[in-house]
Amino acid sequence: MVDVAVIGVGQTRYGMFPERTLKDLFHEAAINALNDVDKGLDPQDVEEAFIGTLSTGGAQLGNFAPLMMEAAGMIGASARHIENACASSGFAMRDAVAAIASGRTNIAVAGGIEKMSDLPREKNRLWLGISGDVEWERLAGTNFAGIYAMMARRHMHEFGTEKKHITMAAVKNRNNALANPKAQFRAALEFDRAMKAPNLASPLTFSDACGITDGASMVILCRADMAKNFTDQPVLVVGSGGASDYVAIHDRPSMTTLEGTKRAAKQAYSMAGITADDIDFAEVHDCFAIAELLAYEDLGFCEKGDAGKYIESGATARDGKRPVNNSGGLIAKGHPIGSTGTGQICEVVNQLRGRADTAERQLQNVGYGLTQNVGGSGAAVAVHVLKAVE
Amino acid sequence: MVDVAVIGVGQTRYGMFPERTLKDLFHEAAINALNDVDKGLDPQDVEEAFIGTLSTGGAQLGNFAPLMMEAAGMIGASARHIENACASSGFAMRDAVAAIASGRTNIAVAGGIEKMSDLPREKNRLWLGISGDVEWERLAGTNFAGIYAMMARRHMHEFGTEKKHITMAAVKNRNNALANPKAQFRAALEFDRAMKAPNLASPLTFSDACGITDGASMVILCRADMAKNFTDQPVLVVGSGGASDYVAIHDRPSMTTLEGTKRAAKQAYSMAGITADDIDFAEVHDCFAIAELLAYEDLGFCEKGDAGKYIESGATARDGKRPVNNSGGLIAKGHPIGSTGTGQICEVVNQLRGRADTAERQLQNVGYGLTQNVGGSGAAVAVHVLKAVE
Amino acid sequence: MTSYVSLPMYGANIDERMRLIAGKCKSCGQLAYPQRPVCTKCGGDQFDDTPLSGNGTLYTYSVVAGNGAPSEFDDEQTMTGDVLCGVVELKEGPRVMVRLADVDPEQLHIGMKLRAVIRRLYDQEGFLRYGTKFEPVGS
Amino acid sequence: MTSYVSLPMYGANIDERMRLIAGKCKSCGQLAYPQRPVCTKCGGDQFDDTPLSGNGTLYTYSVVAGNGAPSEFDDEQTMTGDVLCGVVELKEGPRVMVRLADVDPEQLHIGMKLRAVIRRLYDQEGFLRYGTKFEPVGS
Ligand SMILES: [Zn+2]
Ligand SMILES: [Zn+2]
Repeated sequence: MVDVAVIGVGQTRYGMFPERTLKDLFHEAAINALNDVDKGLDPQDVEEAFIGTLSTGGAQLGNFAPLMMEAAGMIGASARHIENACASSGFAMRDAVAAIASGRTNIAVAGGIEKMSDLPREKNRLWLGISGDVEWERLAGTNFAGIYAMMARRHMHEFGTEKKHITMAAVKNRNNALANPKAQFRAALEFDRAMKAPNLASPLTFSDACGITDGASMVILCRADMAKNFTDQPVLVVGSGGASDYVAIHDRPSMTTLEGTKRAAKQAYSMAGITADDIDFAEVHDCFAIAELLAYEDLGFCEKGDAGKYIESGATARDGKRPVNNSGGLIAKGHPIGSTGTGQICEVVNQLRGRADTAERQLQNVGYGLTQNVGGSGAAVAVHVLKAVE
Repeated sequence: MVDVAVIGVGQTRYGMFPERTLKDLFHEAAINALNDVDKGLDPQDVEEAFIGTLSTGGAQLGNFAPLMMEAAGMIGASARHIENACASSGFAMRDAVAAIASGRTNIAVAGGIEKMSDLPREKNRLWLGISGDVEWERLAGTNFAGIYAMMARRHMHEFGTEKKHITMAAVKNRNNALANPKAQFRAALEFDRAMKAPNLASPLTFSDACGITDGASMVILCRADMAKNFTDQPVLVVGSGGASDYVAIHDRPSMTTLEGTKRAAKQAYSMAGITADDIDFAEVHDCFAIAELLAYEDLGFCEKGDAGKYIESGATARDGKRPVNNSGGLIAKGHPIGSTGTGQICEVVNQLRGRADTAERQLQNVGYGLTQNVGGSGAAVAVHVLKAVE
Repeated sequence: MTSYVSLPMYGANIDERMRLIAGKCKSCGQLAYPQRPVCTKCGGDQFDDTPLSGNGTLYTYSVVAGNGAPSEFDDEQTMTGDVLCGVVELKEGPRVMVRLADVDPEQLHIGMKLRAVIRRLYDQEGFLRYGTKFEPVGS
Repeated sequence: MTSYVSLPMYGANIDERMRLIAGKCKSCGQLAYPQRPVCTKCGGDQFDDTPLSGNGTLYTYSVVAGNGAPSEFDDEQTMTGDVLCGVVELKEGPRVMVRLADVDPEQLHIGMKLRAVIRRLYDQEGFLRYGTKFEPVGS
């Protein structure tokens, strides 16, 4: 297997940009990624492209990837659109890695994009109402928040987790985003106020959820043995894992574990030759705050059922032993669905290269960084482990 | 690079099945593929899955692949949905090949599915009206047929191709389908009657076009060095190529060449160490009959501009020197969008193994078979070359 | 119409949903509800139709706040505000996500006894859609 | 609403479409119409707005038969039957796909001279959409 390195990353700011187009956003992400390749890269040298999107609103239903390639100035590349709900670009990353690892491709890009502000709120609910099994979950009248809420309720019931533990993750991430100029929500959130937020889908409140976001991101990868031609600071993709699970949570043996996360993490750790203990920091999929708690357990950062205590200990704060969602996470950095997975990679790569956009949020002495990107309520999960080259 | 082999293929019959569900169709394709693995395969041993669909109608917008994996009894596999318009499963095939070639995956599946009969005709036009650049082509009032019609008109203008040459491809394919029990349209079409068919989008008539189709297909792949554990008749994937192009035909330097086909074919031939002359038979993307003529030229089966003469010579008939669309092609076998690419692979694998469903259409002495799968009007093209193991 | 339950999809499994018809695996006896093409226990794909009793207990639940449910429930949410949903664990074993009916949100608790009733869901495309909801036993 | 031209998409580039504003690459002078973020000749991404004359010739065309056009054109097709579309090669070089107006289908031929006119396209979501069509010079 050919080793794979990241040589450049770029993303737009995340936010609501109703006046911008899909092409415009993707172009900006591409330019930022190309500019991040220190010694330069001709966009025409990109051979393969994997573009994640859910394509909210369906403006461009077919051939989405070739259209984005035009916007990126990479016409001709072997390009396809990857969909796995909110994990679309986590899988785009995984498949870009495989293309290079196979030896057939020298340079590939993984990208992601979503434009959610084009649609009126009502239509966004039509599109986003269900990310699980349409027939059963939608007819039950639940939305996406309700699904995670039911998982949260079980976690509280089975392990004594309290609402405050869930909200702690949201508050940590909102406050982390204050130092991230790319983040969508940059307003401090106090714990006491967050605990009093109105109900979204009980036990979750509006404070515990991500919003509606536009944004795009791109990761440029190449054979590790070519990386020094492009940058003195490549980052190695040492682990990649992917897994699926029952789409509907009612079919799963447990509602407090994402088996997809466990399986994907196991693959990624095994490929990297490490264990969870070796992970220094992580960007995990906190679409709802409970999801971050589940990630702690399923990634092996703490024991099953202990996520409440773990976040309460401060271990995952910016100054903790293993910072999680130092970027602000989906809750505060933003969750432009298709962009989230490669956006997480951007963050981890920047941290490993010492290129965080503000000194305040640059992590020190980090070796291994992890990303966890979840589709739907756990139907698909991609996990990656990255490491700076000494 | 690890060599890759096909060890089993399966597809549903193509047709209109309004009473069947997506899950039901995909399950049938999976069962047929699993049953085609001569020495058996536990579905739980499938590690990765690449599922092509345009997802007409949007019934299941997100996490399409994990849902299909449940229907196939392959829960847990690393599964994602690949979209590239009508080339969705051609790229699913390409990415399944890469996953195995990289060494990370031993057994993978590439599949495809479309359920087009769920929607009233009006909504199908909403979905299918445009496969190119939505903003410009759709506002111009053209449909998909109109785009290919404009390419046909230029081909006639530049090379003296006649309407009869276009219709010859349609007539050949319709009549080829008579012997294919899996085909959607199995009624003989006479050339004289076809020439008098009503206008669809001039110069194309209703005889020159594919219809609306439901169907699913699956290809099971594994490391070539493991293939004999599963079958005594594996088929090697010796070439794979993929490329994109300008989405809108007005942006392309030529409207009579699909640069994507040329680039993808070049990659596939180079990887296989062969030239176009070595291809014994092919399944090409004849969504409209003109597309088959373009494919002859762009794949190198004849010189640029000579496609009319080439089909008139009978070279691509079932009993010709290089049969093309012996299955009936998209025009007569059917074109369930997302299923078409892997459906073509099914056909080529069956022919190479001597397992055509009827003796009448079993080709003799065939070594190399090719598939060409086109997204939109050429924005994405996947080409594969397969070869039986002696 | 984007992601929604189309009439063909609504109609295809209406019997299974309204009458709670599970599939009983012919090979191993495992019950599948909702039904699925392949048995998750043994991989078999032949099933016998088996009606379930409609009795069960509440496994988990959520009160989805106003305007949160899919937009086809808008009319209802305008009238009632919240939508109550949960997962019921049926007496025979399978769990399924359902609408909860005729219950005060304050009254909801994991483990409470429920039973199936057929109720109106919503109007769409000119058709009134009915479905199975679950209500507390004794209510 | 599936694949369609949304109002934001319709509005975002309306100036470019109605007034035929091309982008002229600041690095190499290449004209891009329709505009695009990256110059296909040199890779530059800075452009100056340059209005085109609206004169050109017919490069290729098709008569799309009744009920073939996207469904937003249904009202028109009910009245007129066929929809005439083509690619115009503009005097300044770029080609673009357009609606053809005020022309007999029998009269269409590659190379015929055309000029831009603003015409009604269709109604959708309560808004009348206008766009640029091309008609024969002298008609
Ligand atoms: Zn069983
Ligand atoms: Zn230029």
